[in-house]
Amino acid sequence: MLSKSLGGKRGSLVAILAIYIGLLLVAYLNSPNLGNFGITVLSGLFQGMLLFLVAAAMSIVFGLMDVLNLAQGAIFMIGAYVAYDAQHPGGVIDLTAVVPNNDVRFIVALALGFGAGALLGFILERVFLRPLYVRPIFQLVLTFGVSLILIELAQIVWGTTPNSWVEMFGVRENFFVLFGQRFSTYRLFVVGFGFVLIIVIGLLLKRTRLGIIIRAGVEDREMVQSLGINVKAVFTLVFTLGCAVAALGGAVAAPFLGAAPSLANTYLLTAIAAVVLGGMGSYYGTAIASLLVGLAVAVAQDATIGTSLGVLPSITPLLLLILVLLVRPSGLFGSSR
Amino acid sequence: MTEPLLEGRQLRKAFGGLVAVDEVSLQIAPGSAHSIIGPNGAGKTTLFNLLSGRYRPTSGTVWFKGRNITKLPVYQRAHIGMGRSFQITNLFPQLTVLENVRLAVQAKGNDSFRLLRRVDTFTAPIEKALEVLELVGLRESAALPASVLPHGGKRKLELAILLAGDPEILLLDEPTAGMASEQVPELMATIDRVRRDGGQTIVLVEHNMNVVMSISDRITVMHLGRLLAEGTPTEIAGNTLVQDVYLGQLYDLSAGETPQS
Amino acid sequence: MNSLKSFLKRDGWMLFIFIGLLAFPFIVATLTGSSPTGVPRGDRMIMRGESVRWQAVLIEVFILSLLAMSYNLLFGFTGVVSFGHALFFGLSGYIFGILLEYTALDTGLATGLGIVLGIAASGLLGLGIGLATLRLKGVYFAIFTLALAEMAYIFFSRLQLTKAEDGFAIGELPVWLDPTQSRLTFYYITLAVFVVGFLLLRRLMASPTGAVFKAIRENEDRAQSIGFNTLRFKLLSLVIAGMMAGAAGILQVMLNKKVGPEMLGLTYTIDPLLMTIIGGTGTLLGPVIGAAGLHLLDVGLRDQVIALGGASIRIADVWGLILGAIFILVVMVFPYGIVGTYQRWRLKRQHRGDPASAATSRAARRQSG
Amino acid sequence: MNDSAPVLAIENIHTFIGQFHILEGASVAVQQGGITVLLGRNGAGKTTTLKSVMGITPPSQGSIHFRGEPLAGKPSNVIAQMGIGYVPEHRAIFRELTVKENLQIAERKRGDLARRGDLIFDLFPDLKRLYGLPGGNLSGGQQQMLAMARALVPENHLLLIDEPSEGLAPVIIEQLMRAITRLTDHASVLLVEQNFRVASRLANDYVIVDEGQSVASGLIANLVNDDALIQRYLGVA
Repeated sequence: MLSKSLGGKRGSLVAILAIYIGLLLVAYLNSPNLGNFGITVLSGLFQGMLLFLVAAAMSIVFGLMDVLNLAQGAIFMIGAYVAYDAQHPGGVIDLTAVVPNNDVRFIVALALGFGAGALLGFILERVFLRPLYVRPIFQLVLTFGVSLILIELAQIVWGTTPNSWVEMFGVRENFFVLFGQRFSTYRLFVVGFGFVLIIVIGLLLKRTRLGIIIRAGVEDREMVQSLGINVKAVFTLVFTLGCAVAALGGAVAAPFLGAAPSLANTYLLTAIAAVVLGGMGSYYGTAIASLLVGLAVAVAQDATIGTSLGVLPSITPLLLLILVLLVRPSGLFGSSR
Repeated sequence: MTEPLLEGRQLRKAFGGLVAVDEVSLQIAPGSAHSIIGPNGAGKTTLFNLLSGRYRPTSGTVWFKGRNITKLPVYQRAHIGMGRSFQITNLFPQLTVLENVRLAVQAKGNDSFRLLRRVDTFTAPIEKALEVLELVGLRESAALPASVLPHGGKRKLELAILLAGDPEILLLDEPTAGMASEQVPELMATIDRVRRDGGQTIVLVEHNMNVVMSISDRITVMHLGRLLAEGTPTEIAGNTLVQDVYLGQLYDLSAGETPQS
Repeated sequence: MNSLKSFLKRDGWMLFIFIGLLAFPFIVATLTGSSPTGVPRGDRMIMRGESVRWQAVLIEVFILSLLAMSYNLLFGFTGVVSFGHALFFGLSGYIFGILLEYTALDTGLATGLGIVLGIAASGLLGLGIGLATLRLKGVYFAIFTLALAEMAYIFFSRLQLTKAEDGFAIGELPVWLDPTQSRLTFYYITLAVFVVGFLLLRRLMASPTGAVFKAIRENEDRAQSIGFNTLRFKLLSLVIAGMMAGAAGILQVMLNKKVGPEMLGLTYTIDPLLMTIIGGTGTLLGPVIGAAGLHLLDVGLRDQVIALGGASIRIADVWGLILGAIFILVVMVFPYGIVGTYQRWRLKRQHRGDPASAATSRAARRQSG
Repeated sequence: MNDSAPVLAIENIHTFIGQFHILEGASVAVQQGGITVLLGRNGAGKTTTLKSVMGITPPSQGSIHFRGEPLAGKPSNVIAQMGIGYVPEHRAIFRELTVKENLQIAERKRGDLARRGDLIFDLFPDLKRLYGLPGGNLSGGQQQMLAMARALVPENHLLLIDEPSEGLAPVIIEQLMRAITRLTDHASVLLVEQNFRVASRLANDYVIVDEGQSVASGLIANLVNDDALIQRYLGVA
């Protein structure tokens, strides 16, 4: 069933399972105890989930519209800034006075991040991308330019120095103890939230009319249009939702990563790595690849702590990307069409 | 029959589960004009692409002048004397008409890695290109970008690019496709003239029956991925089986048809 | 005699500009009453005064032009989109810098060796990338190069040996070459490299090889079917572009007397892309005009302050924003860039009045669409 | 001939695809409840005629009226919404979608599929059995049935069907022909068919398209006996 929804690429599935097991094995052997191992895995899943939020929409949008949205990382960054800003006294959209309850305010901040992403996505598609559907290379260049502008804007509005999360909302500071190690409740929450989202989006694609239209559109847009469906409107909707989810990812990540201009390019490249690994346009492929990249980074972080190889974790996704492209030019689950 | 110039042996091509060409063998005699016809979906374009090297056959072999060329890359086929045209006009649109043809001349020679000599000091390829343009009647348009030629002109340029490579065999994929009807005779006259002057062998996929009947020495008829009949234009015109296919006889299963999935 | 006349008619204006650039340091010196060689202090020269200041600006224009031209060879002439051009630029810069600072070689020898090795390494890198990946289709190739450049960036920003993020300074260059000592000489050297690079590229694009590059950009399938092994030509294009960008990187290191990971950063990929698109992709002069225009604009506006309502905005702070806006404007409104749009306009004017002109412009529109 | 206004009236259209001048003056009419077949050789412009109606390759000259309304300038989704179903050449079903999803996507109003389910399964009983399978797993004939069924999900007044018999075995063709005949209770049909025998059994009216122009039209019953016309435009010689 899973192999079918991945385009029947059984070999790739086996390969990816082997990589997963290998990674877990390395993590296990590297851990002094079970608790440490657990922390590495949780950290990997956490990072993988954040990645998924950026990569999933990128993959779907590419499959449906043939647009690789290079502004997706910048939108993630904007989401982080908006959520951060709403939580802090003296911010541009300071909500501390309006919503005094920390937890409620956090939820509102997430919603604001989501909304900001949606708005940006809507404008980007309607105003900028729509005239360029006939010139694909220029779309790539354009979203790249938009990414630049968003990064610059963020620096103008919020300054160039990275903001780390000063005042955590309640959950972040909670820990629970397992195998003698303290686990962050917030990370667990994000991982859970991510799994729910993977399933929700999956169901959306599988069950809803919009999902059917998206999957059909990936195959044959002209025919979808001939059935009476306004494909342009679907493009706008999908692109808007995609940007909204990426911004939500940024908002969710903010308590851990803070808000900084560098988030944009870091997450763009890592997400591209996940998208390509998963095979562009393959939703579950992207989900699996995102978690894989996250796990690989966490294992690399754990393995290189205190060594001179500190650079390894940050280049792990790129290494994976390059290796996969060399071996399989269209990704692990991509169609060779 | 003399040794065939181009030959397909038991060619078969499947796309996924769909068999587009099924065990077709075909011999093209040197100096002949050989047309491949058949109703839509008969597999004639696929057969053509197998012969020209665009597709690799699922099984079977392609032979040119007694040499097995099944696995020869496309760019090398040009060097051994095969030239193909495309159904959809396929030019270098921003380059001039002359440049389009000159490149094809150059491709045959050894000048392509002369990085620092100006192109216009290589006079021989330019003269050759102009000669070919004269032949197809495009000499006056030599300096225009290819993209501004009218459609008929583009098809002629397509032909000129082919001829510039000095091919022994011309594989023409629907040369009249999309042309306004009144331009067709002119192009066909050009093809015919070229062939008589240069003595090239021609393989033609075409749906315009007037063209096929007037230009061909031999005709191969495809139907449902298989070879249905082969013969001279007169034989084919009188062949009842072919008539039936073109007019759509409903066969019953016993008539040798296989259901296709 | 006759050929001289036709040369002057065709290229006279370029010669004119070249002479202008040769005289430039002295013209500025005369106009501002400053010295073209700087101010002597003891046995050293101090680079102070309008003339040397503007020499530095033009030196950067030459370097950026070289970089943009090499990008244009790939993107504009051969149709290969790379998002990792900074790789060539930065790698040769690092090789050059490391030879000067981390080896015990004599300064002159290290400089010469650095130039040769840096450029050779860029060429080899191009060859390697090409062999490994030119079979990748458009977007994938772009991503591959982006990932490679970013990896190099991260690697060098963490490498303690080369002072990680800060980069390292070049202590000593041969005095005659050192822009902090002999800026005028260095000005002429970069001008020479730039002019030679431009002429070589022009020659290349007028050669049979250049014709094949353009053919690949226009229609790679067809180029194959008329008999070109397009992979070999794409490799060649990548190697030449890599070497040119490598040369630009070395000049940049000489100018700033510093090597740092920023040379491998996205900026040096985006800038040449931007300059090429603004100037006109696939035109010889486009990248030069784009590079000169953007850099001069940057220099001219950097210190300006605009009062907007109550707030005052320093242009330098919003420079990236302005660049981005130009970027988007050009992509959406002038996809052919300055030179490309001009050429189209001239073509249209030439055809005005003859009946084919309508068809020409229609065809051109359709091409663009 | 039917006296009432035709469901579809194509008048003298010219259509370009890029610089290809495909249609050079084609006129076709489809009567209420009738089947009109477009005949002609490969490349004559039959498929382009259907695509011109659908707005996929809009004509640059001439007019197309559907139930009295002009279609000029409308995008294909709006044209479809007006009540035209399109069954393109090579089926164009969605291979990754199940049969059920292929039908669901064609719904224009909620419950269309439920309303038309009986009719569809009555015409194409096979589909019931294949309901959960991906379209790509179906045989050519089954895919053709699915493509036609898909056009039946919403209430269409006109169906454009392109070469339904292409590449199919005779038994399957027979089944399809029976289905098409019964379709006319629900919609008028404009059919492209190269198989003359199939065409002559199905259609009421014919239009012969040759080199982008409609060169002859009338009742199919008259054409069957007109050997000269058949030879001239449809035969091999």
